[in-house]
Amino acid sequence: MSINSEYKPKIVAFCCNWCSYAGADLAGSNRLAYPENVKIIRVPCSCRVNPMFILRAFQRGADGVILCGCHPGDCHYTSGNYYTRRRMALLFSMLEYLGIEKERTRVEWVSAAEGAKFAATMNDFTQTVAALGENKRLEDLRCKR
Amino acid sequence: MHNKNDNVRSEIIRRSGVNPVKCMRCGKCTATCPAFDTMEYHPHQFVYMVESGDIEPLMNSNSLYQCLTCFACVDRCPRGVEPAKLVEAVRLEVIRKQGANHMKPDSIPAMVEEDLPQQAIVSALRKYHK
Amino acid sequence: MQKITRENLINKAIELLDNGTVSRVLGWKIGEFAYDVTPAVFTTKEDLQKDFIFDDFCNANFSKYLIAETRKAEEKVLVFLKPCDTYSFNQLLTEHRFSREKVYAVGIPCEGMLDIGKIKALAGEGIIDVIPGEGSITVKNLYEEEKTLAYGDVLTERCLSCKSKKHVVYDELMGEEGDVIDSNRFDEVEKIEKMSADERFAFWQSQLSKCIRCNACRDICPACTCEKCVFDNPKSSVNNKAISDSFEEKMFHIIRAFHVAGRCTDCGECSRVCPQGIPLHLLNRKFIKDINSFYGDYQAGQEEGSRAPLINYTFDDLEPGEAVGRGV
Amino acid sequence: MQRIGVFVCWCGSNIAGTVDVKAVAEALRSEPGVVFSTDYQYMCSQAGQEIIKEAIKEHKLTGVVVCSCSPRMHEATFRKTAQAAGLNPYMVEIANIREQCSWIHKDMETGTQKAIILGRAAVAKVNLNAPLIPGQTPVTKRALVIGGGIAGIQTALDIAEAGFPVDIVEKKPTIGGKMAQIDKTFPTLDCAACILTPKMVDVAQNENIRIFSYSEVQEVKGFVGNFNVKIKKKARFVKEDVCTGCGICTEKCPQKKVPNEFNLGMDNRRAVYIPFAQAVPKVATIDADYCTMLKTGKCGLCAKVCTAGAIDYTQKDEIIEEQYGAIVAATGFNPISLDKFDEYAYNQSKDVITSLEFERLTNAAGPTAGKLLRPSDGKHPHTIVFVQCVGSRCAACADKGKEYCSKICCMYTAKHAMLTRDKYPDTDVYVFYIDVRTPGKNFDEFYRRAVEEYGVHYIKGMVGKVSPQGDKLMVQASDLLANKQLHIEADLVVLAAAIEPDKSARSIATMLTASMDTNDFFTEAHPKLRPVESPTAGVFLSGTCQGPKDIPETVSQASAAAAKVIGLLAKDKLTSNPCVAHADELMCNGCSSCANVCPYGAISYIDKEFRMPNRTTAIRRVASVNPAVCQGCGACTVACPSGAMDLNGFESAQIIAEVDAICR
Repeated sequence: MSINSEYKPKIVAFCCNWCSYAGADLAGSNRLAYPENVKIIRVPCSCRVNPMFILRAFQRGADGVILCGCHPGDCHYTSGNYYTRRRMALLFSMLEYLGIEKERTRVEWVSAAEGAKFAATMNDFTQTVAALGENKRLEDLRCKR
Repeated sequence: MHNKNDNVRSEIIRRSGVNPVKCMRCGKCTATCPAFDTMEYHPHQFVYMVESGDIEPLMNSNSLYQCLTCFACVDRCPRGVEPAKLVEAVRLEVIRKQGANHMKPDSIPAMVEEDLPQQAIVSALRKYHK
Repeated sequence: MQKITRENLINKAIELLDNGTVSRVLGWKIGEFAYDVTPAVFTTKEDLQKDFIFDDFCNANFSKYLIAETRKAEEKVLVFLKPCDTYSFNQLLTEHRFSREKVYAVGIPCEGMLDIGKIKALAGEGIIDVIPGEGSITVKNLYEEEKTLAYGDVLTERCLSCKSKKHVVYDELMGEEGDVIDSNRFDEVEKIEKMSADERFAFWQSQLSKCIRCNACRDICPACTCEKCVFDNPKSSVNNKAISDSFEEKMFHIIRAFHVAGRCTDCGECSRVCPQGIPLHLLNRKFIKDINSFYGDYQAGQEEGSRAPLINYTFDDLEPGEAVGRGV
Repeated sequence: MQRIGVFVCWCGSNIAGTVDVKAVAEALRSEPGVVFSTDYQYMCSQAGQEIIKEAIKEHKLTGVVVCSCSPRMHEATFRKTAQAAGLNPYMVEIANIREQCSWIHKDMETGTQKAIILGRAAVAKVNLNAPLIPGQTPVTKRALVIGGGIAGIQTALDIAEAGFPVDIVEKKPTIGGKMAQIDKTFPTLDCAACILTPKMVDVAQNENIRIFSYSEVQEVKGFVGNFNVKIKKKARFVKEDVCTGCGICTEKCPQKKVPNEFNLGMDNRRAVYIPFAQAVPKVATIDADYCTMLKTGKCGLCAKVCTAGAIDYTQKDEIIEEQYGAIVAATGFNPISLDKFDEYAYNQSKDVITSLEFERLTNAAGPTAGKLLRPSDGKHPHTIVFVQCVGSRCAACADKGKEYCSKICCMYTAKHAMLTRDKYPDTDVYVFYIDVRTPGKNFDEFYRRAVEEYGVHYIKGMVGKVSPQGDKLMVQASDLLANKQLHIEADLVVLAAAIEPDKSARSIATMLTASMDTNDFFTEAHPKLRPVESPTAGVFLSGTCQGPKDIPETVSQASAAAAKVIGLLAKDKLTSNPCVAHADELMCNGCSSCANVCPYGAISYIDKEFRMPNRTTAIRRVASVNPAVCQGCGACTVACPSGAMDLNGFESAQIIAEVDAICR
């Protein structure tokens, strides 16, 4: 990337297969643009996302991590996102306690029908993270190129 | 229609803490009301009129002062709407309108009765005198 | 109240060994110096009389040792448990880590244990003996000097914020039962929460960067009882023996705290054993504080079989977005 | 090391328009493990699939990455392609470069760069893929239906018709359920007994159906295709196979003061009883709470009069263990308790009754032999007030009512009102309603007939208070359209009480590991597309246990559940999705965290012997995932602190590899 180009944060988005990944597909089908910085990783359910994956992403230079799942009550597996909600509430609170900007992490519930919400969420999240600048506090120095 | 008197409407909703949209129009409040016969507007109408912002007629109606605040409507409402609190909020709206004066010190001597506690008169004056 | 002494415990152990209730005794063994007490397994009357000790340095929580010890033989193991140890004991029972039938648990009272680090800081090196007194201790050193220190100044950090003097489980209790204490143990966490993000980051960066990845915290922790830790498992992709970068130790400690979140009984062993003096318990305690405020008070180990908050939920739990930025 | 082939699809101009597909193919060629990389206009076409097949054979590929549209679109297609070429289908990964790249980006450079990164992540994942083989489990070809109401009866009959054995477990002494208590059915007004009892007889005579009446499910173990169920047959102190149902004991029993639950306590029965004339099985039952013989050891009259010698005072509860392939919950409903609705005076006056009590009062086999008489004085009521939504749609009274609409009350009240006016034209009938809800075939017509032809007074409003005064009931109500408050002197008030799931449903759901909503209705696997299945595989839902329903709806759902059961039992073996969790025994702590979060109850624990240092061994508790039950959500993998639990197809290492590839 050239030096002149504007700063583009790296964003990792974990999406559950049944709601949010389908919501992302719908955003695509409707040609609703969101920044290319967002890269989606498909997981069966938001509850598959281990806090370790999120920390790993930060360690390897991600500037923001967002986790999308079915709305509470709509989980394909009935209860997965309820566990996600608790796990992420505690993890995010801990990251904040360690002095990491709370805007770098987010959980958003996006249904398969909410293509527009998916795109809007990604736009907003990217902007928020871009405003924070590079993630210096959680990066693994080895991986700098 | 819902825009009519919007400021007053939202002020009354805020003051009463009642959400009139929760009303499913069953009429159990009106069925329960012991002061029904003396009222021009009945509890369910109160709720609907506040919801639709049609508050002016309520403020001008004597019904406001016929409500006994017995809270039967609040107790019975299946949706937790609490009509009596709306009535009270509209009453306060009337009171807070400048110049409105429902009780004058001069009229008190005529009210004094043996059965009526003095405290009731004092608190009524506090509330209804501007 | 009659004070429970070393002799009381030895007699109890011998009685249980003699009548065949137990075949092994988990107890504290006297060390070279008064303060270096180590955990040990005793099997004979003679060993007990010679080496068993019960004093103000009997910090070690034996709960975790039971996992390995109960696997070794069919007969029961005798274990002495201080009030805080009983919470760990219960939590391990909840997680089916050992069989209750294979343990004979004797609850013993605890008035707080001493921190040799603090004593050395106040009395200097070369300590050869520490003699307990009323509300104070007398320290003797190589140079035949004596120094008297107040108890409150030399108690371990965890005992200063002791949460309970009540045993939640035992087969037999020696001495009198105490109460659960309102200990203000979250004050320190709150202090950090009130700092600015930069200050918090600086605080933790300075603390965690001291970590040498000796794994003492993990090895002592009665909740960290995994047969194999993820950080030792090459298949986990996060295994690492040494610290290789500025984030590695944060990753380790966040994940470690997360893995014990809802299971940590706040026994404070992690901070006690840390050779670098990192206040690791403040990570665990942050999780406990959050759990209490998000999902209602929960004390791990208080009740056997209770469902830990992270393997539970309600339909109207707060959203992760609401969990952050509270009162900071 | 894998040998990976990368196939970049143009999707016509859909992808190629904003992604330089050749550059993507070129860039991915240098990724670790990639030995072949190409692009083609339509990879999903016959020709495209041939390219993949040939490449697999020619380059001895062990993994395939297709950069194309969403995996939700063509993952299955490309897996089949790989399988046709001899590759394990689970060695295929898709990089979604259409929906998540070309379609949302306008700039060629941006699109190409992102497509390369997405491809890289897919390659990183395939490098760690392992062949997966779907598991197979046998199916026990027998079904269990819990509950013997119309729902259970219909489900059992349909399954039995298809040739599979079915057992019905009913906690009451007879099957029939609530429908047996109903007099007439809307909107056709045929008598409930006339259409129900023949079905009950069908059940009794069907060789494929066994009825365990007066029995309860005690324990359920196992999983889809292989449930192991313990059924407790409660002692009825009458030998079922000997009793002829002659009823002589029920006439001779001296204990006459037992409230008759079939008539909702409006009359009495004996301590030994047959609930109603058409009961199935037609066998007497001794009520141990009231029988003098069982309580004091003195009496024994029924045994003396029984010519068949069926009475057995020493009978004990019996546990029956049976294997099933599928289980249907048909646990039904009950009207809610009206104890807390003081305003309707239900507990103060005998003449304030529920609609179900009204059914018994008008039923020819009921306490009044079908004559509509007041329970208090046996007089004919001249003014009857029906109140709708008693406890239904009650959002503010969670402690006494239900927030949902009970769905059936509007129609049965119209029926009651109409029938009353038909039989007793001298009666004034008032119905107070909030809304009249009649969505159903011939339903609205029925309601309108009640108003237009039978002269029922439908009043939009609610009853606020019922107060007994003398032998009258003063009803104070609102008439919202007239803006009036009404005061009616009524003789009888009928309350349309909300309905709720049977109390036993909660414990049955727990045994089945089936989920429930906050109202204790069973949750369906999908509210629209899988309405008769529970999320727990092999458990199906029939009737009101899933939500309020009338009879036609219940019967349709019952048959639908039966169709699903038949579909399952028709299979000899079940093939399961191989993307399921698995535990590494060496690392497992046996702590139960995983089992606690598993929504399907797929995880159990076994004690296993492990070798320890110094040539000793130790028994350790370890988790074992049943691949036939696991649906692959992965909740357990995060609950597991040691990382012993992992998920096929979405292994932690694979996801971390994707993260690393994206952040590279």
